[in-house]
Amino acid sequence: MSGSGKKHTIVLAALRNTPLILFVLLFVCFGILTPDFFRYQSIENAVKQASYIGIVATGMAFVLLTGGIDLSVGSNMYLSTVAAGLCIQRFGLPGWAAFTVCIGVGIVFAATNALIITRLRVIPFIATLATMVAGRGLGRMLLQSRAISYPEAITSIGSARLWGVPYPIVLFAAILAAAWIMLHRTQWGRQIYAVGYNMEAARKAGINTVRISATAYVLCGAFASLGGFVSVAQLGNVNTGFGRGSEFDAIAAAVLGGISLFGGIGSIFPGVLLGAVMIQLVSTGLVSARVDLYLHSMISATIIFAAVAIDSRRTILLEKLQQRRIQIE
Amino acid sequence: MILSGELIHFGNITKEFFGIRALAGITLSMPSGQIVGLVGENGAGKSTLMNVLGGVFAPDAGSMIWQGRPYSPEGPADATREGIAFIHQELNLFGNLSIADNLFIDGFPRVRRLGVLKRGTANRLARQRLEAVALECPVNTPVENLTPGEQQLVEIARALGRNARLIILDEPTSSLTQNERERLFGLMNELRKGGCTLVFISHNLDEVLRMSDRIVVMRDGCVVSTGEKREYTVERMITDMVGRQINNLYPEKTSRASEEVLLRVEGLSRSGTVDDVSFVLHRGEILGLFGLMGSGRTELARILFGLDSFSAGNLEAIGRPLGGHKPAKSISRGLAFVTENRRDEGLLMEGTIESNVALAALRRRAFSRWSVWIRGGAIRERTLRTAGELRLHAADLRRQPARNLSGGNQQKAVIAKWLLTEPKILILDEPTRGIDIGAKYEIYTIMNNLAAEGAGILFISSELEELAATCDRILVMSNGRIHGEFSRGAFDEKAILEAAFEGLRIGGTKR
Amino acid sequence: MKKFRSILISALLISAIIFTCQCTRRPGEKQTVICFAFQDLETEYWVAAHKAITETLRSRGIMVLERNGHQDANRQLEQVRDAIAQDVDGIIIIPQDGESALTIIGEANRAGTPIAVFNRPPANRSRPALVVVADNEKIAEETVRYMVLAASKLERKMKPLILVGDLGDQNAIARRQGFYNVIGERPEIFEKPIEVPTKWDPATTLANLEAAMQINRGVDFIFTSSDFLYPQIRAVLEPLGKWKPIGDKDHVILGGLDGDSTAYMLMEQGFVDATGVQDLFFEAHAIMDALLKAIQDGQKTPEEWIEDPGFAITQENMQEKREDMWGYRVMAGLAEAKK
Amino acid sequence: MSHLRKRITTACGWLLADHFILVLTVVFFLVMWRIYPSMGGARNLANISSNMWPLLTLVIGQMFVLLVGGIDLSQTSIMAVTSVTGSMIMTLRLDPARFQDNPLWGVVLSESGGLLAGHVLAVPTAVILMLTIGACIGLINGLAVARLRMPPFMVTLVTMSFFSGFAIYLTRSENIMHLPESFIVIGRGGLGPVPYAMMIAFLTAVAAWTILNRMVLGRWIYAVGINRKTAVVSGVPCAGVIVAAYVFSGLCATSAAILYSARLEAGRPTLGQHLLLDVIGAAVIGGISLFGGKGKVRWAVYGVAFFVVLDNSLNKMPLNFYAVDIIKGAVILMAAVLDVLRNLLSQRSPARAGA
Repeated sequence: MSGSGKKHTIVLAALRNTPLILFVLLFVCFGILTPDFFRYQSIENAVKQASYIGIVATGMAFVLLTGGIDLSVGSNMYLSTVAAGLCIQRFGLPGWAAFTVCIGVGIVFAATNALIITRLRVIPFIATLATMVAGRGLGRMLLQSRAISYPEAITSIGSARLWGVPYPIVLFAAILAAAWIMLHRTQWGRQIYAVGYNMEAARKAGINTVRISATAYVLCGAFASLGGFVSVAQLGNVNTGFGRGSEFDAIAAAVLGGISLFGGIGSIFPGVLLGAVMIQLVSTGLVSARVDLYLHSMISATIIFAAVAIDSRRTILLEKLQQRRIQIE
Repeated sequence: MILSGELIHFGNITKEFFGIRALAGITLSMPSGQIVGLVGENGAGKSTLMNVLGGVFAPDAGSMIWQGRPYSPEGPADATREGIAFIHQELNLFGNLSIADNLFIDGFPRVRRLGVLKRGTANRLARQRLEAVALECPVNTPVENLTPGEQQLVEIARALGRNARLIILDEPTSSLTQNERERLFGLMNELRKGGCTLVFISHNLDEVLRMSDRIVVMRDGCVVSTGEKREYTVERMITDMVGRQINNLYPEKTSRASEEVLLRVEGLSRSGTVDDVSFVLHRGEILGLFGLMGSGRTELARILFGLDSFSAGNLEAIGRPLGGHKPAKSISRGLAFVTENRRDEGLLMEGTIESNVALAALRRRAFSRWSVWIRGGAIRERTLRTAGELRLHAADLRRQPARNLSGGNQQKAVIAKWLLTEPKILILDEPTRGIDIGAKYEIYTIMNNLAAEGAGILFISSELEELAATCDRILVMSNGRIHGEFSRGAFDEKAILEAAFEGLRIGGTKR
Repeated sequence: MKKFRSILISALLISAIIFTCQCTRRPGEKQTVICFAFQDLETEYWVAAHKAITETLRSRGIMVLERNGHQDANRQLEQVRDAIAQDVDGIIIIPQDGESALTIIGEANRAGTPIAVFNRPPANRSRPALVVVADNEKIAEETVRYMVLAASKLERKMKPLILVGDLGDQNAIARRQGFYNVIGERPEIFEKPIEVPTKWDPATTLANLEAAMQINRGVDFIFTSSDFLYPQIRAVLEPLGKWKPIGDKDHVILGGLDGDSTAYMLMEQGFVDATGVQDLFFEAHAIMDALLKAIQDGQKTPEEWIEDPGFAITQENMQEKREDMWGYRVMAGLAEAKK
Repeated sequence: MSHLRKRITTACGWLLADHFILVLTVVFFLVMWRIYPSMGGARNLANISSNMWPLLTLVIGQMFVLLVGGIDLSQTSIMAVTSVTGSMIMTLRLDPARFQDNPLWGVVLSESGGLLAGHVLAVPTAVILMLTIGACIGLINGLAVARLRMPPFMVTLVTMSFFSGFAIYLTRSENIMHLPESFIVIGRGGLGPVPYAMMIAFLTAVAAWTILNRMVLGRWIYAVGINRKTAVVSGVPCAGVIVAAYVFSGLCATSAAILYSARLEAGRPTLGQHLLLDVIGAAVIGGISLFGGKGKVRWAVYGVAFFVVLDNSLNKMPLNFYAVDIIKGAVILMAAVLDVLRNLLSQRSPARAGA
């Protein structure tokens, strides 16, 4: 019995941290394709570009852990950055004031999500699909076919550095740390995992499941608007397509990082960090390897498919192992 | 400070579900520092009353007095705050979290201002609580790796942690091994000495008699009788519960095993669960398979039916070999499998009763042309007939969802599902678990009739009394191996139990 | 009782919504109605075009039904068909691409509603419509030819890079083709061009351009398929110390297409060498006048192809050409049309 | 008096149970007709009908996947790939300037059009090829969900981005024109008053209804959707059923592609990119549950009717473009809230519990 036991523990350990193994695999094969891929500069670039998706994916992870989903992060990013841009243009607000407006609008948008999902009891997929469409329309109404570009003060943050490390990475690291502490070191975080694992048991255990899910959605919205602000700080302007498709990137990053769509399983660090950087790595790696433009989306889709396939093999194996030990119904 | 008077008093509590009166005016009081045995058939209202007490439901009428003060909880959180802990049959634990997290999930020791939890103090308190329930496990093991017994102790530890004055145990022993039961009973006695009141709900009447100080018997939503332990015996409890004299719990055994072999199993094994199992099932025979939790009975059944594969040995059903097969093939060869858990693997709760009953037999020529086009009429007629035979009471078979049926009727629906496949070999895994005495009697009768008509029945159970009364032969299984075979007339309860424990003592390894 | 009340609430909810639509009824009877179905407002060019067309039409007392096709040809076809069913007097479309333009023109011809196509020509001339078109390939060639001229002065091997637009958009493909035609003529100066996908999305542009620049340090010749990406080019070149005005040894020869206000500002500051300009206001006014004339004359299927030559505005001809550049006029807040 | 009230509540019960969305659509259409007379015009009704049939086939296909508890985001990319491959076979003329650097130039595509350009069997073979490709992509989705046990949301999300990229790669983002007249007539023509599109949609609906109500596969689909474990124990070939659902969804997506391509008279690599919202929105408004096990063909028809009438009326109003998005989001939300209300009511009265 112990012989096969050892074999299983190795396989289990390997499957437990698939995100890390995949990350290393990708990193090596892209490195071989383009020799100077390994320089510190290109790694720093990959993480910098992945930071805005990473921040949004961290917010998305909260919602996925409670077993829900949030398709409206893209529109949230768009609406909050447009609102902040308008405040700068019209009222000449300084940088940090625009930042607070951006986060404020993000939280209000997310609060409507939370209200619809917890109070009106509409299922998350549909509620956030509706707010995605409505939010994008609202943003366009504010925009009124005016171009929004951010002033120097903010765009300089995008490329500025703090102790030699670009601002976006610093912010991303701070967000990851905050999220990790909230999830592992606060009661609210433990209750997020509990609600995600079994909502009914959580309710019976006396957890205020409504408040927990609501705060998860609000945080997801706040992080989405923060991610939006970081992205605009790098880009310099907001056009009508800003944020479209970010919801799928964020979900892909979280799932690549090992967070299960069914709730209760997965970690922020190193999970979401690896997931976000992996997605960015694939697209920039393909460009630097001068691969034909038309093949890019097909290759990145295949890599994500492989990652998710490995992850689901892991759940099947865990299930089989679990089955043998516990015999109750 | 233990209040010598009443701990909890129910005044005329009534509760109605979908027009059925679950609680019809209950007036009852429980003193502190005692174990109260609460017994009654399924649907008698035991769980509903406890759910009202535990704040899961609000009563339609009536009032409760807790420690002298009026008490009406909105939700489970209020009940917990008042010191009432409810330990459900399906435990309320979070597999993905550690033991310490589960213990403090709704009340972590925290740094006042920041709300950040003090991990150190949490682990220390958790260790203390585990010692109180004599569970030696590292505090950060995820709960999904614990055995059911250990999980139950964690649940009790959590209740104690909130200095619970009243602990409700709903069917606590149904999934425990024998020594885990002894450990639980010891803990219950200690809690009682410490002044706690325990409500012990169980179908195992011997255990209730052994442990409780007072007994409360409920039937059809009201309290039929209550009193000290010494006024009660198992027979009286049954009479009160069922309300009519059951001279015998088990119907007269009519069928006799013939020589013809229906199922032959030789050297069947699968790593880690079943090891070199061999037996034979004859036509018309009811073969009992006794074993405690964790002995591999359910795994054996799943392998026979094709749900799991097996690494060695061979299988023969009605003369033809069977191997590497899927449930669909087993059904076509005449096997049927009533699973242990009817809610998860037995029924489509949201589906209608008729769609449930017809589900397994759709491919048969009687119910579909070339197993593609459904014969609606034939299905409707046969479902009506079988439901009548099994005395399955339902308002409207065609539109009523299965979730609206009582426990006993749900089990009959599952059996009806398998009867439609005209099975020759029936595997029944704990068919009478969690249903009332009346429904049990009817299920034993059905088994007898099927055996009489020439089917072979493999009856898996952890209640020896039930097997002794209905089976021709009993195989005893433990630790994945068959340790003994006893035929009718030579049933010696002590020897069977010893065989059941043998695997555990020698094996000793806790898988 | 609770059930009955909730049914009442939902009934009220529906009637409230229907009532709000009530107040958007059509005002006076005899007012010409034109449906303006555009593809999306992805870049500053389209935003300016949308503004020019809607405001001038409304200033002439014409009711405009705006329809955003969200880059979906099928949705645009449905919108135009619904407009035709509403007996609009005329249709102006900015089609998703040449092929769907042809189908939509077919619909308008069958219904006898005059139709005008702005900026993206139908695939062929088989169906009658008013069309104003700029030849993206020719304008791109003209711009890149000037850039090549500037490059040949440096007498060294150039490492060109092109920011390619969304692969599903014909204009982007035409501009890419124009770029390759000119670069192909001078293989002795130019190494193999590096292609960077943008999908018309600034975030993708930034990420991919930064990666490409990391790998190919010596890139000194960049053509962008649209001027709205200049902020991203600056965000990448500045940290590498390559964001230098013309004349500086590290100057990267920059060129693009569209001719929006950012392009003009950067040309003034000497960062951008040349940019191809589609004369937006000329195109907008030409198409509107043609359509209104066709409506007055009651023509059912007018046919006219108006050619917008467009031009490349370069460092040399900047002074005299800037009046024609719509980006400059928007920035300087001048009256939209020259005349 | 109580007799009257009782009759009203039962009427509401009946209304709210199954036909609510149909009633809502009819009421909405009548009100709109009063405001905008052109709504009821023959041409507008033709528009509504021509928009409805392709969307209906898509929603019916999506319903099969929703019934087994999954979701199919890749329907739009199946439409793109099949529309492109079908056109490549059928097209009569190709402009070499745009197609030389196409990977299939000389192999499948040439100066004189596609492989079977002008051949009498060109259209039928092309349609068959399209259906097979649609079925194959459905098969890939089904096997990944059933065999590899991957979450349906991720599987179809990835196949969506893969195959839409593939469609653009095949054509180097060029649309394929000059389709034979016999193909284009499918989108516009009809037998007398009944347009071909309506016939195709009607056939799909009848096929779906027969499978779900008259065939063993239908019972199995409901079983897998409601509780997969019980289905496995009851001998239901769950993997096979799930794969069948995804293959059926692929076939429906292909028939929608045929209708849309015929209507647009071209094979488009970016066909139906933004249709996903309409398909999911219509399915939910119809009352099809996203958790599996609950859905009827009738509900799909009502959901699509509501959505198409809504779109059509929004196109009538002189709203500025952003208002349309806001209203559409609000209406989807309102429909979802009413759906929650409807479930609450049907839960409360046990007799009315749906299948």
